Amino acid sequence: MENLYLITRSTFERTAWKLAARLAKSGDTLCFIQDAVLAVKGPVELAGKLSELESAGVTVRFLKEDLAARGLSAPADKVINYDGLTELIENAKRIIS
Amino acid sequence: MENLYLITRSTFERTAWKLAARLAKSGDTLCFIQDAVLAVKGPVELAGKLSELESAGVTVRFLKEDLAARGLSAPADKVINYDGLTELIENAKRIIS
Amino acid sequence: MIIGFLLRTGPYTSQNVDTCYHLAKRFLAKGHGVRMYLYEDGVINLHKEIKSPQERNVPEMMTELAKAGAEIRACGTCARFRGIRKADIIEEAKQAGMVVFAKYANECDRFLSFGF
Amino acid sequence: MIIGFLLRTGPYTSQNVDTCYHLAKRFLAKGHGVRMYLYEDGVINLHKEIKSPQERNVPEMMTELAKAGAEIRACGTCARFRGIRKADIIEEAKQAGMVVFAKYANECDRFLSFGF
Amino acid sequence: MNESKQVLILIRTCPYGMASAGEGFRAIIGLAGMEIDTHAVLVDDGVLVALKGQLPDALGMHKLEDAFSQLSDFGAKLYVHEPSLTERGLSADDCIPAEVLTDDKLRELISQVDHVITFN
Amino acid sequence: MNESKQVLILIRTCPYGMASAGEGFRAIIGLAGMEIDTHAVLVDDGVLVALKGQLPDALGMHKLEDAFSQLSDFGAKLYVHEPSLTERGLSADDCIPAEVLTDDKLRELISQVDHVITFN
Repeated sequence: MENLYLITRSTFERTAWKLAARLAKSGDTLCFIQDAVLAVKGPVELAGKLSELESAGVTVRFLKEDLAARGLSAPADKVINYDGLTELIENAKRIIS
Repeated sequence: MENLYLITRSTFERTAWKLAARLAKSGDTLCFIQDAVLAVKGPVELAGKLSELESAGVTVRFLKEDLAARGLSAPADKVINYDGLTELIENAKRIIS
Repeated sequence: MIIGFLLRTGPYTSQNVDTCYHLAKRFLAKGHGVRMYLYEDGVINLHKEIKSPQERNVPEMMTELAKAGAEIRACGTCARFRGIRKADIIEEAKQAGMVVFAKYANECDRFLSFGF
Repeated sequence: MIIGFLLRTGPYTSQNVDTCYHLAKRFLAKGHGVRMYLYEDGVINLHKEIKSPQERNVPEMMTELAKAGAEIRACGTCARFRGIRKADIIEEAKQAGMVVFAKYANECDRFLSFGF
Repeated sequence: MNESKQVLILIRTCPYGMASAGEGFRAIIGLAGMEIDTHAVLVDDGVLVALKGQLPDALGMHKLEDAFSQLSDFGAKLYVHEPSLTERGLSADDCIPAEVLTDDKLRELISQVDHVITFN
Repeated sequence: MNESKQVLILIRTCPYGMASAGEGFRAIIGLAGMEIDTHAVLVDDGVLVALKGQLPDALGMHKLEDAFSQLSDFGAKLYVHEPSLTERGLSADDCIPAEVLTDDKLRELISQVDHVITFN
């Protein structure tokens, strides 16, 4: 993996996710943690952008512990736990948060 | 004045201004201070919303000291200084920030 | 008129404390009462050991407000969660529980809140 | 591999310190090195006077990481701006200047930053 | 002191990432415990505080769903803002019991209280 | 220690409301002073840091425009993200001297550095 974009803040209240979505390219990963796991609920423009990015070869992941804390869920194949996030970080060339 | 909405965070990075814009009604005031003075630069949807609110009887103000600090400006009739903000607070029934 | 402030952020991190200072100073000069309840990181604004060379000194600004008549109280629980002891707080202010926050809400004619 | 962290937020205000703890613990268990530079409000996470009844204790979590091999340093300037003295910091960590932050940037294979 | 003031606490933030919702809870019960009429309104990301099924144990944090479920025991009243729920694909059925507020109802509630204190 | 790493500091926040831009400045000169190749990129609200004509005296704060103008003296390089300027109705002419980056140029710069450290 080239770049791991780690998004921590709510995708509704903050716009940090937009910079990641703008810069991410094939081979990069977008990982939503902390309040950013709200990404599973939108906003609408985010959902469209994520499908677009995935078609372009960007991987999308959500942190299990942060989803569970907030009573949220995501498709099983996109959920990783802390151990998985540790591996993402090991395998990334650089991390952008 | 009924309600004074005091908006402190960037209108680009945060969405706090949207709740104020949604709830404000004739007789209310929206005052942008701190990083929220960036409202003079947008985003686009904010500019439209502000004109709409002003037509509906909502007053819009920007804090002079916070504009100046950031090298920004607003139409003179919409700019107040700290003394003016003090008066807005005295004259408001309640303040929502 | 009595003006209340709830301040939830700390010094040298957010501009909130500066905004509160500039407003409170003007309210006091106009003869209003000022009550300030410092909550969460807000309690750090009262730390008398703060050293701020070449920068405005926030606990001195708070002291100035208190000397001009502002009543300033810091949430004791928030202070303990941040390692702040009673003796760390400027003499002109005190720790106080939520009872005082409720008292301020009751006696103030206007109430402002500053958070994240 | 050596993993670096820049942590800019304090305890009981933001989840950042918890995220750093959970990740650092796992990196250490896998045999990696961990360097943590605490900046701005991040320095408060090391305050040994923090009392947190019925809640996780953040300075104890930091102590646990340090004992497991993490090197933890706090920006001295940030500490002084928040009233934190050298003696207030857990024994397993230290104050250090930007020279150490630069050293960490140089020696780490991965670097994570957590802010507001 | 005159009759007690009425206070509306507005919680705008998602739980756990920042402590705002939890600290807002302490403020609500602090006010309500002193016989102040306290209205706790969850709006924007704050509606997540009411979402059922929270499991924050792995984060070592207390479950805010349970805390806010007990507000009526302290004499405070809980509300959720309907448009904020809808915007997040949620409905009142997903939430702990709370009065659902439209924009108009929220405006009306605001006009009845003395102070609005926000937890951003 | 091997050859020095290259570091990109990404500043995303408006000056003065939060200390992030000012503290980011201290981090940049701290790195550059230790002979680390340091690239300071202003993006999103961070582009306001470069806007000419800042007068923060009334707030009792230091002028970040002046601080960032001196970055080259410390051996660090300053960039502004063009789409972020445009989105805010600004252009490079409104700013202190800095290299203007398109999305592609920013992606390229990121691909050349070892670490990206963000001041959100």
